[in-house]
Amino acid sequence: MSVLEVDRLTVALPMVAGLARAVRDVSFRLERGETLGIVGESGCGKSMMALALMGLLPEGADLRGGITLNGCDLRALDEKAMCRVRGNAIAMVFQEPMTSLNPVHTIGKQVIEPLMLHSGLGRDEANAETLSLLERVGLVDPRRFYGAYPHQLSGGQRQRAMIAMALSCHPEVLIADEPTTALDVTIQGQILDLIRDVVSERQMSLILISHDLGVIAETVDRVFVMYGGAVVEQGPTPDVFARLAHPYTQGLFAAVPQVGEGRRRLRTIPGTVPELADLPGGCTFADRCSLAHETCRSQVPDMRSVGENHSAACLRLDAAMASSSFGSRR
Amino acid sequence: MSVFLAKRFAIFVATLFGASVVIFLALEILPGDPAYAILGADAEPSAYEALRRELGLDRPAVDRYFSWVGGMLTGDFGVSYTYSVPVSELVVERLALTVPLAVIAMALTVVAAVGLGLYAAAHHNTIGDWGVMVFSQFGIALPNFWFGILLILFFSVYLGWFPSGGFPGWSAGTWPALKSLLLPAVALATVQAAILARVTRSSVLETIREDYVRTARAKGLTRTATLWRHVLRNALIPVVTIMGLQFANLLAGTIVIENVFFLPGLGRLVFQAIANRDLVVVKDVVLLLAAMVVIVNFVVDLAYAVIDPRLGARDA
Amino acid sequence: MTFADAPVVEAEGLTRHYTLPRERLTAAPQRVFALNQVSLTVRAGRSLGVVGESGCGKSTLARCVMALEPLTAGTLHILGKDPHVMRAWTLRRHRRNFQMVFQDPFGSLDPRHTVGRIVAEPLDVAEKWLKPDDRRGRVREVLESVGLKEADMSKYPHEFSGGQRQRVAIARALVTRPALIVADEPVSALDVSVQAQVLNLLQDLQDLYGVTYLLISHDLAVVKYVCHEVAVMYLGRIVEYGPTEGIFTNATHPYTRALLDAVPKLSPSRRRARSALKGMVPDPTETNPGCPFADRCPLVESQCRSQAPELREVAPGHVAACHLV
Amino acid sequence: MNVSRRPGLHTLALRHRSFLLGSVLSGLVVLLALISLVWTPHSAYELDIANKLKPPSPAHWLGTDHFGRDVTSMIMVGAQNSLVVGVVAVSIGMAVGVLLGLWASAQRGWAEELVMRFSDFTFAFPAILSAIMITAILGPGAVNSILAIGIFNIPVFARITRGSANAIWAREFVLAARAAGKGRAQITLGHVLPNILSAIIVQATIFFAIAILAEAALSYLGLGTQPPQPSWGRMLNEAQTFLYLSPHLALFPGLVIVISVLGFNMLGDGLRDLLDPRLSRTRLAGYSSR
Repeated sequence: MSVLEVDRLTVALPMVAGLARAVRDVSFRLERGETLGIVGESGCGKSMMALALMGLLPEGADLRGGITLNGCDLRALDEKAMCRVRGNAIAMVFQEPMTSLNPVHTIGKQVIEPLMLHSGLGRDEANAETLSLLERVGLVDPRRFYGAYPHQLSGGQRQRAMIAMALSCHPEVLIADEPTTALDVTIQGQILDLIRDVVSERQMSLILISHDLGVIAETVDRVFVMYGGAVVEQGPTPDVFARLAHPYTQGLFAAVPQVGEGRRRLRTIPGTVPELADLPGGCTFADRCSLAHETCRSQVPDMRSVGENHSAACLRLDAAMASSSFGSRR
Repeated sequence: MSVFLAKRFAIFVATLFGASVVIFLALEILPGDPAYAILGADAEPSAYEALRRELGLDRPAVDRYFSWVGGMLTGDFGVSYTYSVPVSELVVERLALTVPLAVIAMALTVVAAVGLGLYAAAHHNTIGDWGVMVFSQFGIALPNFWFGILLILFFSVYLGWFPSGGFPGWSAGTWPALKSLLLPAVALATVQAAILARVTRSSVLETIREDYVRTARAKGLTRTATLWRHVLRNALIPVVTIMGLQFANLLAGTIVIENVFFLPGLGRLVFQAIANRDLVVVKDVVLLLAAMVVIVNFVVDLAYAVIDPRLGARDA
Repeated sequence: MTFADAPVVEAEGLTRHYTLPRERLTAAPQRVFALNQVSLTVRAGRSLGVVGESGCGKSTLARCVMALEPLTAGTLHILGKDPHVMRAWTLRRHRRNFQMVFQDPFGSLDPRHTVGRIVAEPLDVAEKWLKPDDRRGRVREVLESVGLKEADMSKYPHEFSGGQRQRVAIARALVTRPALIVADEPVSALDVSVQAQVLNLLQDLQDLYGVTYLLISHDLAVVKYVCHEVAVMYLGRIVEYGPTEGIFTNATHPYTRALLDAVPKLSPSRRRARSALKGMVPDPTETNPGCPFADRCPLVESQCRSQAPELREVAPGHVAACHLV
Repeated sequence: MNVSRRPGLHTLALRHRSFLLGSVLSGLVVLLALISLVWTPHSAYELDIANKLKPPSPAHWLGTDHFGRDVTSMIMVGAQNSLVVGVVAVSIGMAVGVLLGLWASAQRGWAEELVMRFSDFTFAFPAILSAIMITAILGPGAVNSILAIGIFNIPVFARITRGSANAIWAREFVLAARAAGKGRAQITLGHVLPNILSAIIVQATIFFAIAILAEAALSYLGLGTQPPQPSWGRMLNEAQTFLYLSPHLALFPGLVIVISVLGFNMLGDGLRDLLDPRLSRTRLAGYSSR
């Protein structure tokens, strides 16, 4: 049985400009030990999806669809029961380690909190466990970090503390929302390695959310590409990067400046990311797509298979695949 | 941290010094001189000279300033011109009323405001929240002296539960004394609590939006637990600032309220002194009130150091 | 614009210290070496990229070159004149020759001004005498060259997306026809698909007007697309400096190599062995005698801790500060 | 954003309850004062001892006081007094305070320290305390109470201005203006002031309400407006003597104070919401996806 099953998840948020359809009809299954990456640009709905899984959507949000964790329907749980799941069976690491830690509490106090809440350990055991967690995430000399306040730590150290907090109750699913975006490149590598190591060590499932194709490519087994609140392409990471199917994925890939090449022009996607409150009808990417036909503007594309477990939501998949000049670039 | 405290202490001392200089200049130099002010324009020159000597006005101003401040520091406040008793005696007697009044009012303010503010924030966008906001809108618009009059009208004139004014003194027993302070304290506290409740509510609502609150919820803390453990302390930081400012308003308010309820406190004293042109008393009491305000603000700074561990780093 | 190959920027030993407020009464105040003996030259029509992690001093360098911040030591010449020794009003006139593009397209445009007024701002100082019509013409011309329309002049910044706002910021920098544009992280706040549009625009403008760039970025790949030369900074110093090709194909300094290695590649390869750097960037407050990178360097030797390496030539025009090359 | 369809300011204003109610209430008070300039039901000054302490009646809508003066007329004329004190005191506070705040923020360093210490220092003297000092020297009076309230307002405005101005000085568009060659004064006028103006306007309405309260308190204490000029605070003082006989005297002046202060406060709150640029943001605060 899958650890996490998400069935036609849809999130709508009321905004000044109208109803924002932040997540539309997203379905997937996550197996034990599997790592899933969700990639997309700002405003594609990827963070809202993470918050929906945690049951932490902002007030007024409308959530539809099913979320099943280990056979347990999370949508049916009341708030109190959901609190026992959060931080326990499903845990999350956030983007901004600067602001995601409470400035007036010590690191130790914040890491021990989920343990005291869920594990049933006594104060002393929880303390010992906290110290070993801090050590595990690479905060050498854990006693010093236990008593330190967040402002005394560097960005990387804070993110390590966040990871310790998320790991404390041995969650089955770890959600990491842009865990390295706020960090320097050389620190980013350390944090990604740490996440990867603890995930495989503890046989957890991972959902990694990032805007960075490179981070996704290097970290996860399976990748979802989101655009305008919907998944436009999904498949095993090697397959997706070997055969980019959706025109958006192709464009995104081409637009990323890469280290290995000389000074040249980048391929660009014209236009800008659409507002979730004002999505075009039909294919949401049609306005920016060079292959778009009339039908693309009126008809919502379904997911079509392009390979084993690899599919894309595009009405002009054949043309897209044929015109693709990427994929085998390296 | 130590730098922060040292800096605040230096400011505290400097403010006190500045306040004393301003009061001295305003009351001893500007009007000409106190003897002139006491006797008025058409006094006999000989009486004027005599009074000047009696008040020590023939000495240089700097001398007089330092002996005044030095005296205040050692408890010698000079002698009242109208009462012919040491001002310190008058002041101590009056402080026994004004300080308890201000403290009771402040306590009522804080309890009511933080309670209501938290309640409103926790029940954001509900009837309860709306009720608190309406109460606070009206409370802020309420002149405290008018509210005092209304309280007298209702609880003293109509119901007869409380005395309509006056103070029996602590010697008459704690309960009768407290009883006559209760309505004035409520009159003072209502307005301040209305303001503070609003500040608390908006501060809590602001803090609830912080990322670390989301982190706390992601750990599995319930809304209420998050509120107590993660929101409250952070939200209190701006609330404490306002509390400090409010204490100043409360002290100023006691001057008014003591007049409403005919309470023999510092406020009444300073009024009678102005009416009697007793500038020695005015000078001492005004400095005392200003000093109390400054001391409270210094205490607020100390409270920061307790609440916010970032202080040392932020100030650096 | 100017005769080819003439240096637009010449910087010699730029140094900038800050004194931190004391943390304790007993301790001496600490000094931060945000910029330490930085020398560089950018020739007309070329672009120099400055890369490094947060706190390496690259933004301080940008602000010092723009004379928005004073230097502690060193000399700087822009078109042969040193803005740091000029009188205030001469400097204001000189500023038309060097303009700046900032990182945050949401913060660098005054929300209460129209785009027309924002773009014209540098003209208020540099060409006060301009007639309103000419001024409008100049703004229109420059807006068109960055891909915006004349009609956009009367709009406010909040009516534009991030990428369009950054175009407005670039138009503002271009309006005085400067020889040099200093761009501090011009694309790091933008989405990937929009980032490419802006990078291409920067290149086109260089081809069109021969403008010189000093481009500051934390992203090696970005720098590489736009720049002819690259300087890598660490803890306020330049550790490697040379032609783009040389730096990317033949990185010499261990820090540059680690930086290149750390960038995630677009190929799915689990368990890629990175030459992961240990530890984190230390505070630039400490001034030890050795190499600033010694604490994190995988190749560190004893002399690295006792003696600071000088920049030495490793290939024509390519220098690196490491004892081990 | 291209698509942020924010409704126009007037539409939002019409929808904003607090703003609407606030404008109606404060408009009412201003109207009262304006009408009283040309017409009052009776004279506010004429004594009519025969008709003293009358409860509300068709002849005297709100009754008469202990001298037989018409309370309605006194309240109307008293509105002039409150509004004038409010306008002058807030203007003094704003003119000096905003200038000081802008200067402190543009200069930083010692100038800022000076202004901040000055305002720290004046906070030790709440309006009532400084009014007591001023009356002790110069005697009671309307002008002196305006002065006391105005002086008390200076540091408040200086602080608010400096705080918001500092936030603007830290923004990148100011750095951009400096890079374009603009001087401190130009930046202060061109960028800082326009961006903090709404915050200052909001504070001005709120301090207007506070000034009305302070004036009432001073008049109540006998330090402010002197008889026979009617003022709300003084009317309450006189009413207190006759509390047992004619409680209505204590009711109406208090009510108008509450109404006018409520009006200006709500107007300020409404303005704050309407002028807040955050309102135009399309995304929900605290949740951005990158």
